[in-house]
Amino acid sequence: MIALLVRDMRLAMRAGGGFGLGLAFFLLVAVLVPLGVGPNSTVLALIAPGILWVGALLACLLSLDRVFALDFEDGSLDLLVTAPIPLEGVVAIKALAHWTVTGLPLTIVAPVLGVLLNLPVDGYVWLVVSLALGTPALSVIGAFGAALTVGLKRGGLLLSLLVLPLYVPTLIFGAEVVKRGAEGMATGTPLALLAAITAGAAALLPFASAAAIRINLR
Amino acid sequence: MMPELGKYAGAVLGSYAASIALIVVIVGWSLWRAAKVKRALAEVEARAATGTGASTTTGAGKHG
Amino acid sequence: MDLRVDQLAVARGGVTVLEGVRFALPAGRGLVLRGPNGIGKTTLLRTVAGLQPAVAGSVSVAPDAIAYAAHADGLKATLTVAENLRFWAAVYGTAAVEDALGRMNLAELRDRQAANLSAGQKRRLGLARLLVTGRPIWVLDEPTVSLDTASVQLFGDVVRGHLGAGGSVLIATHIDLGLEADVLELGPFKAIGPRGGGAGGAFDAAFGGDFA
Amino acid sequence: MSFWEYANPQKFMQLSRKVMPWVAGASVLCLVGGLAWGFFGTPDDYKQGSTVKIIYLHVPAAMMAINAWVMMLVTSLVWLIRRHHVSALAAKAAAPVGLVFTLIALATGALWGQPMWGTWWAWDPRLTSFLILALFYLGYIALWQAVDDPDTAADLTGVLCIVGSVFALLSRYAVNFWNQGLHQGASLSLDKEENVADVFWFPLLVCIAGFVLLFLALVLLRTRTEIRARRMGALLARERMG
Repeated sequence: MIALLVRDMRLAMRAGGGFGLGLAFFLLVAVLVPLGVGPNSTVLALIAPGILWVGALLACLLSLDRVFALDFEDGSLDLLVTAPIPLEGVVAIKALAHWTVTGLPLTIVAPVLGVLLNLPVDGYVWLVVSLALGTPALSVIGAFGAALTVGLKRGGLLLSLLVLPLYVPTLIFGAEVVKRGAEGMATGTPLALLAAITAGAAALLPFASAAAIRINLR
Repeated sequence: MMPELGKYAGAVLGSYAASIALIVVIVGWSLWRAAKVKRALAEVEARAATGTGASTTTGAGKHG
Repeated sequence: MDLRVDQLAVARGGVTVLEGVRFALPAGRGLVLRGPNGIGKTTLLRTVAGLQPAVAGSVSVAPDAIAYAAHADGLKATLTVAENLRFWAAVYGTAAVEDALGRMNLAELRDRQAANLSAGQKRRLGLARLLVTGRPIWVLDEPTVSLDTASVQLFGDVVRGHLGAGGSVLIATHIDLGLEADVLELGPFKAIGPRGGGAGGAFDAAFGGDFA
Repeated sequence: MSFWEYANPQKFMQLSRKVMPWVAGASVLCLVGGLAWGFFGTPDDYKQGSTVKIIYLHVPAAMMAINAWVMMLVTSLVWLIRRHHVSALAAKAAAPVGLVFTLIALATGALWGQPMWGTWWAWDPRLTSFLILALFYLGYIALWQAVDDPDTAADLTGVLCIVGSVFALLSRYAVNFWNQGLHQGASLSLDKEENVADVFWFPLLVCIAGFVLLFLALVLLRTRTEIRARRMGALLARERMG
């Protein structure tokens, strides 16, 4: 299992796309939004939590189609299915690897982009906390979408269509935490709900993803 | 007979028009596809019923 | 560590391609599958390896006994030869990397990226993976594709060594590896419909029968 | 004779051929009668004016949009557990109908919201939930279209339907939560059956019955089409093999 995690992260880093692409996309969103909305700092402060969360979500989506597709193409997915690790574990590890190379770096750079968007001072802690708690759910749910579409010809676009509605609760609670934090309100409830979604998704979705992969491989 | 709809006539008539249009679309599409598939299946069934000669005409077997 | 296949029917894309396949593969023996392209050799091997369900019949084998090698080698281009092998050794919980490198004549290429290997070298690396699995039953799909004569010889020796050590091998190939192995000829198959006494999966069983 | 007999395609075709005309006829009767009664025969609401007439479309469509998804969930489960092909095909047949009902609910909601709220679209929790539901329908239909092998498609969409149901419920809850944060208790809603006067309530009931029957008739028709398409595929496969 650890070997798989190490391999996936090494692959992501050597391919170059892993760290770089998602982060660059996130940065572009944070730069382009003020250019489109205008430099009014109160407006920016108001929409910053939402923009940062939507940006992180889309940056996550960007690399999802690679989670299983690369292994499917070169045949290693077949070999992993016949290997002595449970497929549910493989899925969970691959989601974890995806989070380590996308969700985690996004969480770390988010405060910097918060500055660009005039995020109120009180919001930074909650931005980092909510992304740290919420982005793992994005990776796990995304892995489920990737498992459903592995081996399909137009998988990439379909993957977005399938995954985006599933992202709604995570997005709402995640952005709500930052919004409330920035306004100095209590963040306990949305934070607890966000953590519950992440925990529930991480515990249950790998089973659905593994089932989808088995269906797709036969 | 037409009831007086007042200032909301646009909203009410628009709702009925949009809904009926959508219902007509789904009903029409379903009926059209039902007829198409039924016809295509009847063709294939007829070919299957005529027996062994069927396999020579597989070229005609392209139905949506 | 026997592999027994009984009355097996396998399907590709919802259509049964082989029916009534039966054989037994005891330890120390090899079985070569032969037959023209498209006959269903790959489908049969995937079913035996547990990648897809059988339409009918059974495959009985001890759990975690089979190592499967497909057309694709499952190599990662950006990893080195040794890294590729070390990963699979870790997955299977063995430590036979050096031995496998030596036996497939890859020791000198150990630090080269898999992307920079020739097709034959890649194939050798893919087959070296079998050695690090430590599993007794090898299920191989056209293992000698793109190997030169010397490498085929080398691979034949490796398989003989595996058989000598009490392993067994089920192999689809057209090349004579010089093995003392039984041969199973898969003939052109015409699916028998359920009414003709066939398995029924040949056609869409639920939708193919007499209809209103 | 057990209930599951009708999961056999042949039995289903026989039964549905007998039942379908009656269901279709009854649905036309109820829809025309209920809508005409509602449109011509009911007075304006003292507060909402003539826009109250929209409920005869909006409420039944919204109900059936959700019920269609529930039906897809049940039939998907039946397929995944008992492998009855008709069940999977019924789920496939129901999805576009559910999507159309969702669109009707959205369109009528927006048209009603325009005079009431002064805007075509308000991010009211209910409207938002239906927009998300429409996205779920789209994804489900797209997945059916994208997979070639019919049994694989049935399996994958079944898994998606189960997971999607959980997330649709979560979204409903999340949207409620999220809108509270924006404007407290300001949302208007049509869902006040308790205090709808009888004069609106009875035609509404007839319309609900009409929509239920329309849904049933369409699902029967479309399931029959899907069964025929599958049979055609089976016969063509047999032809190809000689």
